[in-house]
Amino acid sequence: MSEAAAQQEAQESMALSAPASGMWRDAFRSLRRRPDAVISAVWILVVILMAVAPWIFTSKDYLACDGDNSKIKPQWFGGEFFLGTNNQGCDYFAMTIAGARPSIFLSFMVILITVTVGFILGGLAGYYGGWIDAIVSRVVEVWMVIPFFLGAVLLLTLFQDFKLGGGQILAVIPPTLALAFFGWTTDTRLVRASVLQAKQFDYVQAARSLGASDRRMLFRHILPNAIAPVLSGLPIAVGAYITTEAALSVLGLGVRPPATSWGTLIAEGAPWVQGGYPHLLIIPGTVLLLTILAFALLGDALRDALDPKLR
Amino acid sequence: MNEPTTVAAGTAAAGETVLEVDNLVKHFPIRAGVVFKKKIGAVKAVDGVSLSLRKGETLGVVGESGCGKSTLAKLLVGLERPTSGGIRVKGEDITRLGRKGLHRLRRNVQMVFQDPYTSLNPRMTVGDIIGEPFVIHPDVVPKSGRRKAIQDLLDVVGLNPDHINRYPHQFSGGQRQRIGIARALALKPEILLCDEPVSALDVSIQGQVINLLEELQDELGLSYIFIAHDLSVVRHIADRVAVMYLGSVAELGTEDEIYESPMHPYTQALLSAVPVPDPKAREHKAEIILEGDVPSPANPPSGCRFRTRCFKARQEWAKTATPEQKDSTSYADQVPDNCRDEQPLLQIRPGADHPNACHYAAPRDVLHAA
Amino acid sequence: ACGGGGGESASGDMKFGLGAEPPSLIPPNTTESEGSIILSLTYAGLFDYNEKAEAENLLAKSIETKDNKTWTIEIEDGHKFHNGEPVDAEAFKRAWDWGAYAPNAATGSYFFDRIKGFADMQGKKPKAKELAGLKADGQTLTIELDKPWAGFSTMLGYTAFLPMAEECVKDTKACNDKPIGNGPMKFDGKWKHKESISLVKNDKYKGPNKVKYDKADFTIYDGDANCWADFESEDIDICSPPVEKWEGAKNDPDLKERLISEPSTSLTYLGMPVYDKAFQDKKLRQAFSLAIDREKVIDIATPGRAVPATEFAPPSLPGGVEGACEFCKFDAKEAKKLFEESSWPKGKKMEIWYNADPTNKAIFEAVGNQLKKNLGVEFELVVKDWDPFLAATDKHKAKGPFRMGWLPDYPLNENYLKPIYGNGAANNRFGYEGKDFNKKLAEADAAKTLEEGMEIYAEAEKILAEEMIGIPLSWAKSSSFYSENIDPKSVKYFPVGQIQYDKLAPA
Amino acid sequence: MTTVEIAKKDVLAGLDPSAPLLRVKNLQVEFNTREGKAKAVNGVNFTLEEGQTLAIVGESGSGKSVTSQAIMGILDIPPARIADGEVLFRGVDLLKLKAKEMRPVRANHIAMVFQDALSALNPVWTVGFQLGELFRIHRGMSRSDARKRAIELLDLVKIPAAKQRVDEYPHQFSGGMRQRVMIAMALALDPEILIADEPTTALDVTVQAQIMRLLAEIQAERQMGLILITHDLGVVADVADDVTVMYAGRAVEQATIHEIFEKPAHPYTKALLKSIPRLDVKGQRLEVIAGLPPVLTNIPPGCSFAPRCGYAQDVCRTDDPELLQFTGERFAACHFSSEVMNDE
Amino acid sequence: MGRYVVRRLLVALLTLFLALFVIHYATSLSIQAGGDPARAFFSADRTPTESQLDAVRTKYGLDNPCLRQLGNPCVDMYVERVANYSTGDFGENYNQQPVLDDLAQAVPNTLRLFAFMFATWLIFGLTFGMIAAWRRGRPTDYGIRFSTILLGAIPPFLLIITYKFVLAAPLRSYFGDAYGRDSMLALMFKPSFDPDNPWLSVAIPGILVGLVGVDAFTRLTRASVLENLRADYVRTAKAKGLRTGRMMIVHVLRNSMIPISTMIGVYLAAALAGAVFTEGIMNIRGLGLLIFEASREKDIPVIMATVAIAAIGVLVVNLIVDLMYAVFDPRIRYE
Ligand SMILES: Nc1ncnc2c1ncn2[C@@H]1O[C@H](COP(=O)(O)OP(=O)(O)OP(=O)(O)O)[C@@H](O)[C@H]1O
Ligand SMILES: Nc1ncnc2c1ncn2[C@@H]1O[C@H](COP(=O)(O)OP(=O)(O)OP(=O)(O)O)[C@@H](O)[C@H]1O
Ligand SMILES: [Mg+2]
Ligand SMILES: [Mg+2]
Repeated sequence: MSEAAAQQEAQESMALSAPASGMWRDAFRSLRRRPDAVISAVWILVVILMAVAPWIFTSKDYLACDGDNSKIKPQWFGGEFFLGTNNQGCDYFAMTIAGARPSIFLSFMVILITVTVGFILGGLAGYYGGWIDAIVSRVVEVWMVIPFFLGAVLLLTLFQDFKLGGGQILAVIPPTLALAFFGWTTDTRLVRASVLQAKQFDYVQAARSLGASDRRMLFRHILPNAIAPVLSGLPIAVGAYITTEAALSVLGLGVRPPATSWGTLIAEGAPWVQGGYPHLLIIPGTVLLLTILAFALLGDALRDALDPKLR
Repeated sequence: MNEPTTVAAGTAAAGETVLEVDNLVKHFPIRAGVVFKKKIGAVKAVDGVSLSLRKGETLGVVGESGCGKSTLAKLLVGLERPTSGGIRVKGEDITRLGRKGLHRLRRNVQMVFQDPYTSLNPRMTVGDIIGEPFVIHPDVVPKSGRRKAIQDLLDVVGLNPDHINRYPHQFSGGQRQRIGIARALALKPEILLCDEPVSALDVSIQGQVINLLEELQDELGLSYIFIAHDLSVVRHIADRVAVMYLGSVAELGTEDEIYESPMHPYTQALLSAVPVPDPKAREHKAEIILEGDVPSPANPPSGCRFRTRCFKARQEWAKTATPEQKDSTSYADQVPDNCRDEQPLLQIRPGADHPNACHYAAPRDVLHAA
Repeated sequence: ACGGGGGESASGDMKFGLGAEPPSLIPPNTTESEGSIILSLTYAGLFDYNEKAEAENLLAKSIETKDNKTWTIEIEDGHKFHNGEPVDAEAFKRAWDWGAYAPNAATGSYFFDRIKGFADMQGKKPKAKELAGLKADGQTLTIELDKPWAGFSTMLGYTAFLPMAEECVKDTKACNDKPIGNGPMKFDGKWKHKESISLVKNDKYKGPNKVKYDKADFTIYDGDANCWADFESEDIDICSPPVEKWEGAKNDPDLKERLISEPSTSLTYLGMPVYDKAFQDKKLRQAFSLAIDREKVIDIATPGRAVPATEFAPPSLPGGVEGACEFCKFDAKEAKKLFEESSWPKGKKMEIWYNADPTNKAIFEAVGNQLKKNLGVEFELVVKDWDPFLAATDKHKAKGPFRMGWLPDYPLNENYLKPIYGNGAANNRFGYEGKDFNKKLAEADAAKTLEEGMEIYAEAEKILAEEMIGIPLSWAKSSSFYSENIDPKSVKYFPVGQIQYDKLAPA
Repeated sequence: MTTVEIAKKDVLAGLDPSAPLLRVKNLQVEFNTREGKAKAVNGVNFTLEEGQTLAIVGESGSGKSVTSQAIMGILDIPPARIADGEVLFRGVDLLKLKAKEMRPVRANHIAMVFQDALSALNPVWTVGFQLGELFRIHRGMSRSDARKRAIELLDLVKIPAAKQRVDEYPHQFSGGMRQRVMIAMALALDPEILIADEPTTALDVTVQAQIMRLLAEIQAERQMGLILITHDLGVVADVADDVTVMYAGRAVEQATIHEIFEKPAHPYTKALLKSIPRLDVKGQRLEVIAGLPPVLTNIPPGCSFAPRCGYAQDVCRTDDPELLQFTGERFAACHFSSEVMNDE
Repeated sequence: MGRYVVRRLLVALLTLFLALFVIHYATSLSIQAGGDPARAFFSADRTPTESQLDAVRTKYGLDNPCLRQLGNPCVDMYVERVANYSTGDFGENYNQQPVLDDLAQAVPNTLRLFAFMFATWLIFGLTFGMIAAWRRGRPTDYGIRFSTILLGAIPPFLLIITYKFVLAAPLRSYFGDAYGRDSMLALMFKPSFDPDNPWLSVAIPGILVGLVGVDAFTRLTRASVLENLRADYVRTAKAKGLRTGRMMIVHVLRNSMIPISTMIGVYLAAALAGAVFTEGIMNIRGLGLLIFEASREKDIPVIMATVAIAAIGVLVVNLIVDLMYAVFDPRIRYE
């Protein structure tokens, strides 16, 4: 290489050495600059912390309930019961904190399952086409005509007997499975479409012309394309699944007692609004609303950040 | 009419034949149906192409959009399987190769893609991109030597070897195309297929890539098939040129033959249509303006594929047509019968030493016409 | 004023709510309260229960028996079905035959199982189509039982024993959609399934319990308390508030005047799985019972809708003795003592089973919390849907105390003892085999008169109170508010906990 | 064929017939981007007269399209902002017009043909609708009259069977025909100025020749001023009268077509000419312009081309040369124009 | 086109059969694993005799031995059911009413509810979405975006519960006093469904649930309109000197409808989800409540028929949506 060329090359890269970062760093940087995203992220962290380590927030056991303390209104900092108690006399602050775990666990688990299934089935169907695609597409179609929530309700009522245990996590597994059972189609379709699109990209053709194996093609070149669209939809999905669990709880199909979730708290608290104890609805309702809002805002911000056209 | 002679014409480059294409056909089925997809037709993307490539030679392939250039390239690197016909790389027929064989083939035949923006995975570093061939063919370079090999390749294509960890978006179009070339060179192929490697680049950058390709050919003795729709670029780089029209070769000859004495009316029209960056050329260039567009390869015209747009055919027809015929015949039918019924073969015809596929071939210097 | 406001016949129209769609309105096939409400208005049976839960003659002129085995009933003449058919002995016989005939799968068929010939009508291909023990002759109905039983006549006020018109038996489907009753009201058009039932006064009705209003519209809800919003907007005339609204409604100066609240005979209790070794210690069961503050549980879970149960059979029913269960009072100290003496392993978690229902959840959560607080037992609630719950308890699969309830089939203390705790009784889901208890029951069954029997049954209850196989929790209390359209004096309750709709009068 | 009369309204007051048809003075356009202000157009000057074909050439990103859009007043503001300059149409500064006044200027006086005809035509409306829309909006014609005019226009741009094709959708046309439709649309209201932004880049050479001939014919016939934006020097050489060369948002050279090709006065023009392979000359080694154009958000002081320029001296890195007239009608923005011209 | 529709319908039929089989298998499995619902016919805590249980089983077709074999797909039952469906016989529910009657009652109610939901989505979603896209990056955009997100974050059942228990009765009383109890406004705020005024009494719940969905619809419209605002043909329209209003409506809206209409099928499924608790809470006798109650009671004939109807609904809507593309987008032709 001639010296002139080297010099020129050095110049060129000087001009180009703009931000030396990948798509993620870029996205992250643009997220950091949005106050709504930052606030949302902080709240989500708090909620995740509630789910993982509730004892940080309160030392009280949400299951230690004394009928003598029934229906105390929030005492704030003035009494033993910060957010009051419910009619069983359970500390409502502790319950609200405890409700985070099933709600968060459920939505995260459902997403984990649906996304995994989506990537596997959507990836295989899109990449190989042929009969795999035919089968997957047909099954997706069949699943799509059974309305998601209706399907979950049906499954949960039909298989109510299926119970793993009463813990905050075990209790939420049946609704998790039911939602996942009907929720995987969206991700599968999304991934399949992304894969079909990615197959046409020149760099995928280039890898193929190098003789790359199917696995390499899929995992290095094709599936990463599906990550962005799937990922940017996730925060909204988290919110949606939390709501769905809550809706199932309204129907008595959510987590089972003694475990409690925000959905359960809302379902049980709602009728008390007019009964003179609105805090029983307002507190879990607000926490749920804030969380969904945070996820939705973060999702919006993330989508903007991942979309180069909107930068 | 003359005896058909063999196709392997051309005098420019010497050396052994490294690639031979024999009557290559690729039809893409057109399917329709909701439950069961039925084949209802075929896009005749490549329809009987025969070519050969010698060691160290550059074969240019030109033609309008959709005439099957890219399909031909994909067939040659094994990205598509031919419908029929043979491709021999150094005497070995690759159309019947299995997985293993294809894997081996990749080492010998590599490809440079058209668009440097889309042909590099944006999520991989330059090192990963250029090193990928080594991962796929682990026996080429031992693991320990890979970094060095990648840096050598970067050096060869004129990029800074220290930029191994950068991402494609940090490079300009020309630099990206160099990365693409480096990747193609990694396996030390003898044949490089370049599918419009400079079309997406600005004129001022085109030169860099063309020069690089020429240098590499001199240094490494590569053979190129260089696909382009820009006839100027092809003239610049190619030793021989194949002019394609609707899936088949209309004319094949050395660069001189094609540009200085084109035989096929299509070649002539093509050449005359290329604007020459010289205002003085305005006066002495022959103007042949074709009517209409290239027909669909799914439903190509009978006989000579070019007949629907051919000025020559119309001239020939006019010689014999009566005035009433002239009035009553539609434009598309104003062609001699043999053009309509008989597909002209690619063969050497009177008037030139290189093969063409026209019943009424006649030389005409369109570039220097007075 | 009238709730509907817009109706043209302003006075005398009633708007009621039904908590659920009745599964059926064919008398022998109707065993739940919603259907019974409609049947109580559209049909008239042999007997009716008065406020003391005693059977009073309605269509029956007389009932006689010599041996408590063969009963002869004279039916009043001149009553007609809505379609004009006479209400004779045959009308009762055909209804009961229909109910007892197994292929008809009537849910009330068990009511007839003491009548001779019942067994022959069971199975897939029953040997007989009619009850051998039934004989109809004009207005005289003769019933022969398998075994003598003094309490038989007390059952006869129940819905299952209503008569059916011939037309109804011939086409039960049509009769279900538009029942052909013989009661004070009749259907106005067809039953609008899952929507509403409209009844109009049957002017030809000759019985004593004529209704004082012209029309009754029943809106069918999905859930007991779902009528409350409509009650508040004055679209419904009678409704029980949901738990959450109880406190507010009770203290509402406007509403509290219009409350009727009376305990009923519907028992909620906690069954102890004595088939399980862990629960075979009597002291443990007694400790459990003593540790439950029933008042508190009711305050939390069912305020205004229950009273503590301190006996096995309701004192309001014949034979019932108030406070018969001495371990049913709340005594945390004594409970703790007994518990410590018992065999319960320290730290063992106890399951409490109940069938899915928001009220049940509240009750048993409160019960569990009491046990936890007073005895330190860790508990876990196990909730099942109705049929899996029943299936599990039927088969002794419940791994802990479970929720049970009981509605009497006939007003007699025996009905709370033998069918539940008796040896081999169908509802004995506890694995309880009480020798003394069963001996007492047998003794009582053989008593000459009902009164005599009742006392011996009460002795058997004493044995139960010691064993604590079931832990009585509460008697349901029916509490409803009614609108200004209803005359307060006319609002009365059946002892079984149902408004006496036929007695209501417009204000 | 029936011709529907169109009464051309004088849509713009204050026009001075003696002033040049179009004069762009020191046009500057900025974009707000994440990295800061991008000076996409940084001082563009040129004049266009009736019947003149002015070619604007320059590499990708040099600001050709932004210039043309600024003239048309169709830039998205924000993110764009016209920082300075005048666009004088017969003496009226279009940049000072209100949106309402500017609207009728488009299509009536100045019309535009875009590069990619497929995306420039709305896929969901028929070609006839989109052509007729102009007459209906600007001339208040009825639907059927407008359709008749649309057919005439399709005939004008030599689309066969115009009567049938007027009711077809853009996707049913081939690339060349779509571009003809675009041209027809631009010509519809008989504008004085036609701006063609890379009208043939997406087309094959044979089709390009058809389109270029059509444009040339129509322009000659109507004596329009034509601004032809392209990066293909071949096309320029074929049709243009004058050429403006743009580099990094600036016009760096302006001359007649012959002068530019014979004796370029700016090193960038010169290098550009040398870097293109030629069809009529057998290949020699191509010259290469080293380096890259500057990043528009961060234009270094001095001449933007200096880092890539063989003639660059210290002065080039400090002083930005202005576009100066030095011989006759020739303008160049280079400190060393004469050296460049005289060098071989 | 006609042939396309016929072929699509055939595929839809196949999909329907498969979907029904999935449900059939799920219900069979649940019986095989958890016991049949015969026991639940006997209310109160009273154990029926085996004979009584058998009688019920026979009556409701639960006596098929395959329902005792875990994992057996009970194909014969499925085939029989589907064969009956093809003759229009949907069987009887566990109250011995024709399932067809249930459906005849439920479908119109649900459709009424949907009508309000969809109207709310369309009216608010399209308007907000277009305004937000047009005013992109300005306060109006952020305002719309934030308020719709906020609205979307409210769990719909929360809205319905609050409405029914807190707002409805006072509003009804208020309007009843003002305009009479049978005035339109007063009837509209009836706390639960009124079969005599089916349209009025589903209006408010429909709008409320619809409002929650406005979020996604606005987002979609905004994205779609934005995409089109960037399109080259909008630039062409500007260059043609079109007014903004005409440009938005003629050149942006129709193009934006293409992706929007794609989502309608998806929204329908979401709407059905909303129907379950809306109908449950508001006592609306629609498909949602029907399937919820039926699954509680393991009322298989009803479950199957309801799913079949819902599935047919989804399939038909998807077909209509596909055909609608062709209306919005002439590039699409179905042969
Ligand atoms: N996978 C495919 N399936 C169906 N048709 C195809 C496929 N690939 C290419 N074709 C068709 O084959 C014809 C030739 O395509 P090809 O890409 O080879 O043309 P090309 O000469 O490279 O054109 P361009 O200059 O536009 O790149 C075109 O009509 C194209 O539509
Ligand atoms: N909306 C925008 N926001 C930010 N920068 C823009 C925008 N539009 C154009 N630019 C920048 O303005 C500069 C000039 O763009 P322009 O489109 O005029 O180039 P051009 O000369 O037409 O190039 P090409 O030959 O590629 O069409 C480019 O650097 C471009 O990135
Ligand atoms: Mg190609
Ligand atoms: Mg441009």
